[in-house]
Amino acid sequence: METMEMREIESAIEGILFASGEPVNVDRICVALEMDRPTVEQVLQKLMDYYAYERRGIRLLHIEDSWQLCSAPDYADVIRRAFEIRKPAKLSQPALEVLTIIAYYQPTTRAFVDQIRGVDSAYTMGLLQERKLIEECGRLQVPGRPHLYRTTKQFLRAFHLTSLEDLPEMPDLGGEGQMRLNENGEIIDPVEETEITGADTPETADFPTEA
Amino acid sequence: METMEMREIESAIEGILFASGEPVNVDRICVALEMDRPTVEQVLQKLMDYYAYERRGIRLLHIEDSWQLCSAPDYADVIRRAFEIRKPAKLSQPALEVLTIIAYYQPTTRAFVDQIRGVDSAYTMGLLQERKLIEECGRLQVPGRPHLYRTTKQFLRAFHLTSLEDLPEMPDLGGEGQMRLNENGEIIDPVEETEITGADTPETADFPTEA
Amino acid sequence: MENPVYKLEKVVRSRSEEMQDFEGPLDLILFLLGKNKMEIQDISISLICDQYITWLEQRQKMDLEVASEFVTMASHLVYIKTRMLLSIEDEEAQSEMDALIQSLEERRRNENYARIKALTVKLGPMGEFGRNIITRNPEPMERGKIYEYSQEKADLILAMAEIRNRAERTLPPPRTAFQEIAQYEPYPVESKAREIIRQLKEHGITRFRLLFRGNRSRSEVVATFLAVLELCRARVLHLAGSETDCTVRQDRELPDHLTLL
Repeated sequence: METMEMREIESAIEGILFASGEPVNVDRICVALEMDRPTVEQVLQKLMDYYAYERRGIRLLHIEDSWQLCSAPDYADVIRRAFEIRKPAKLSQPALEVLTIIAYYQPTTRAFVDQIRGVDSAYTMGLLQERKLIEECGRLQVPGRPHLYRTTKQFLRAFHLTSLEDLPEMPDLGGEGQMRLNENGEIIDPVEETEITGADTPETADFPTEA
Repeated sequence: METMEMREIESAIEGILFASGEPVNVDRICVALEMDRPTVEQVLQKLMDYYAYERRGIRLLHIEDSWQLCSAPDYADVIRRAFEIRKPAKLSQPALEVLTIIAYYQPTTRAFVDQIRGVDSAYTMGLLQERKLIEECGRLQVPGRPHLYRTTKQFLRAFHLTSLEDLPEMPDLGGEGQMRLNENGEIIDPVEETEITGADTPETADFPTEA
Repeated sequence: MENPVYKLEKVVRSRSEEMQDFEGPLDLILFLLGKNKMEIQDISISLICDQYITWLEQRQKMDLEVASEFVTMASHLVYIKTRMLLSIEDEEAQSEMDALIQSLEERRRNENYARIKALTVKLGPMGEFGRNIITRNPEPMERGKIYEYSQEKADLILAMAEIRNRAERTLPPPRTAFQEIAQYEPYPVESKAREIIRQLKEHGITRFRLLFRGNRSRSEVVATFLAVLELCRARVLHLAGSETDCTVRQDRELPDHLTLL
């Protein structure tokens, strides 16, 4: 009986997710099923694993507090062929750079992005906003009150992240002159690090120039 | 090996059906998969049976030459409930005031609410009724037979109360000084507030904006 | 006194000129600035020198080349700072300092940019996921008819407080609001009463009107009038005659404690 009920719950949740199309907040599912959040989240996780493990044509995404069904990337080509749609354009290197800076330093300003990149990023930021990968989120309380930017839920979905915490770790360039922040935003004392890691010369980052 | 391929085809078709919100013509699927129609239809039929037999949250409908995924009717109630709910909202100040008066003096009339608030509360009370936070509960046996109102279970839930006894104690309200209606619908034990009946400006009833 | 000459070119080294451990003094300064959470503008030479020595001791190896580079740089910084302190107009020192700050900031920025570029190499492929998934539109359905409210219990009390506040604003102000104003006696009634008694003792019966002669303020007139009333009430004074011609005489002695209204 227990498993039977569990499967029913799973199917009901599948129905809700399918009907919505859009991301569904977990609380909404809890209220509809009159169930507590841990249980609902457990079922969602189970459903997610099922789609992936059975290699079904749909997948379940977990984005912050929301869950959303999407088509399985494995069948992207076939699906596109069926509807004669093109693969969305790949992000250019400048777009990727701007997006990375905003992802890691958000909320942040265009001036900050410009400063790190050494070039004007206005156009690229406009494009990223159009693609709904970044969005404005208030203004900085300094003269001129510049806009602040952050990444969106669409960004998390596009990069298959559940939250910003899933972003890859900031690489350690091995340089001893480098300052690093811990999770409290404090600078990590690099002295201890140098003793462990030894004195490697920082690699000169040579990356392909922008296309 | 045959079954493996079969499952892949099934998943690919599932992906195609999912990605399209509308009915998909079987020919479209044939073209995308480069497969003949009988085979594709066989897979579609198998998929349809699977959803129904396993009582999943989605169903496959077959309409002439087209096939369409939809949410399972078995879970229609739950699904509807999930989307009828709006995000937790906050009540406006007028709504809170009316609700407070009704909560503490229930059952009571609109005239009483108007009198205490000093403004016309008809619109706000209408909305509170619509949102199921208050409800009618009979009529007062006086000329005009005005409706009596009380709070609902939804009200208790909105304020995280288990019963009306849980209402927070109102300063200067307990016992003697409390306003009540006599059988004529007039206020007895009038405290100072009741002396002002200067209902001047009818409030502009702005109802809460959604979070 | 001969001015020592240091060229900035010697201090600001590019990355290609590799040194042991640090790629030149700028890396070292950046490291020490980071350690001290300092801004480049606020370089404290002594603090940095101390930490530099400590650092060298920790490494247990003296690299004379690095050490001398550092000393050169540090002394040059001291020199620039001294010149700037002695004369604000020293444009040369200012521009040298600016150049140093700029190169330090550039170094720091380059490091950040290199890190970002390294991250794009990781993030780029991750973005492939988004290019290969398709989400669907919602099924047609009615939405948003049920409102889920979430309120605090205290909201009820606050709402009632607001109703009461509003009610109070429209009421005539309570008596208590006037207490301060009404009870304020610039001219105490009691002292006026004693004054009237004294006056009667000295001059005998007088006219009521005459009691007000010499009263200088409205408050004194009021005090006089109230004093007469109070004294009548206490049967100390007796008023006789008509409205226009009223006489005042003392009937009894002033009691020890005259209670006023």
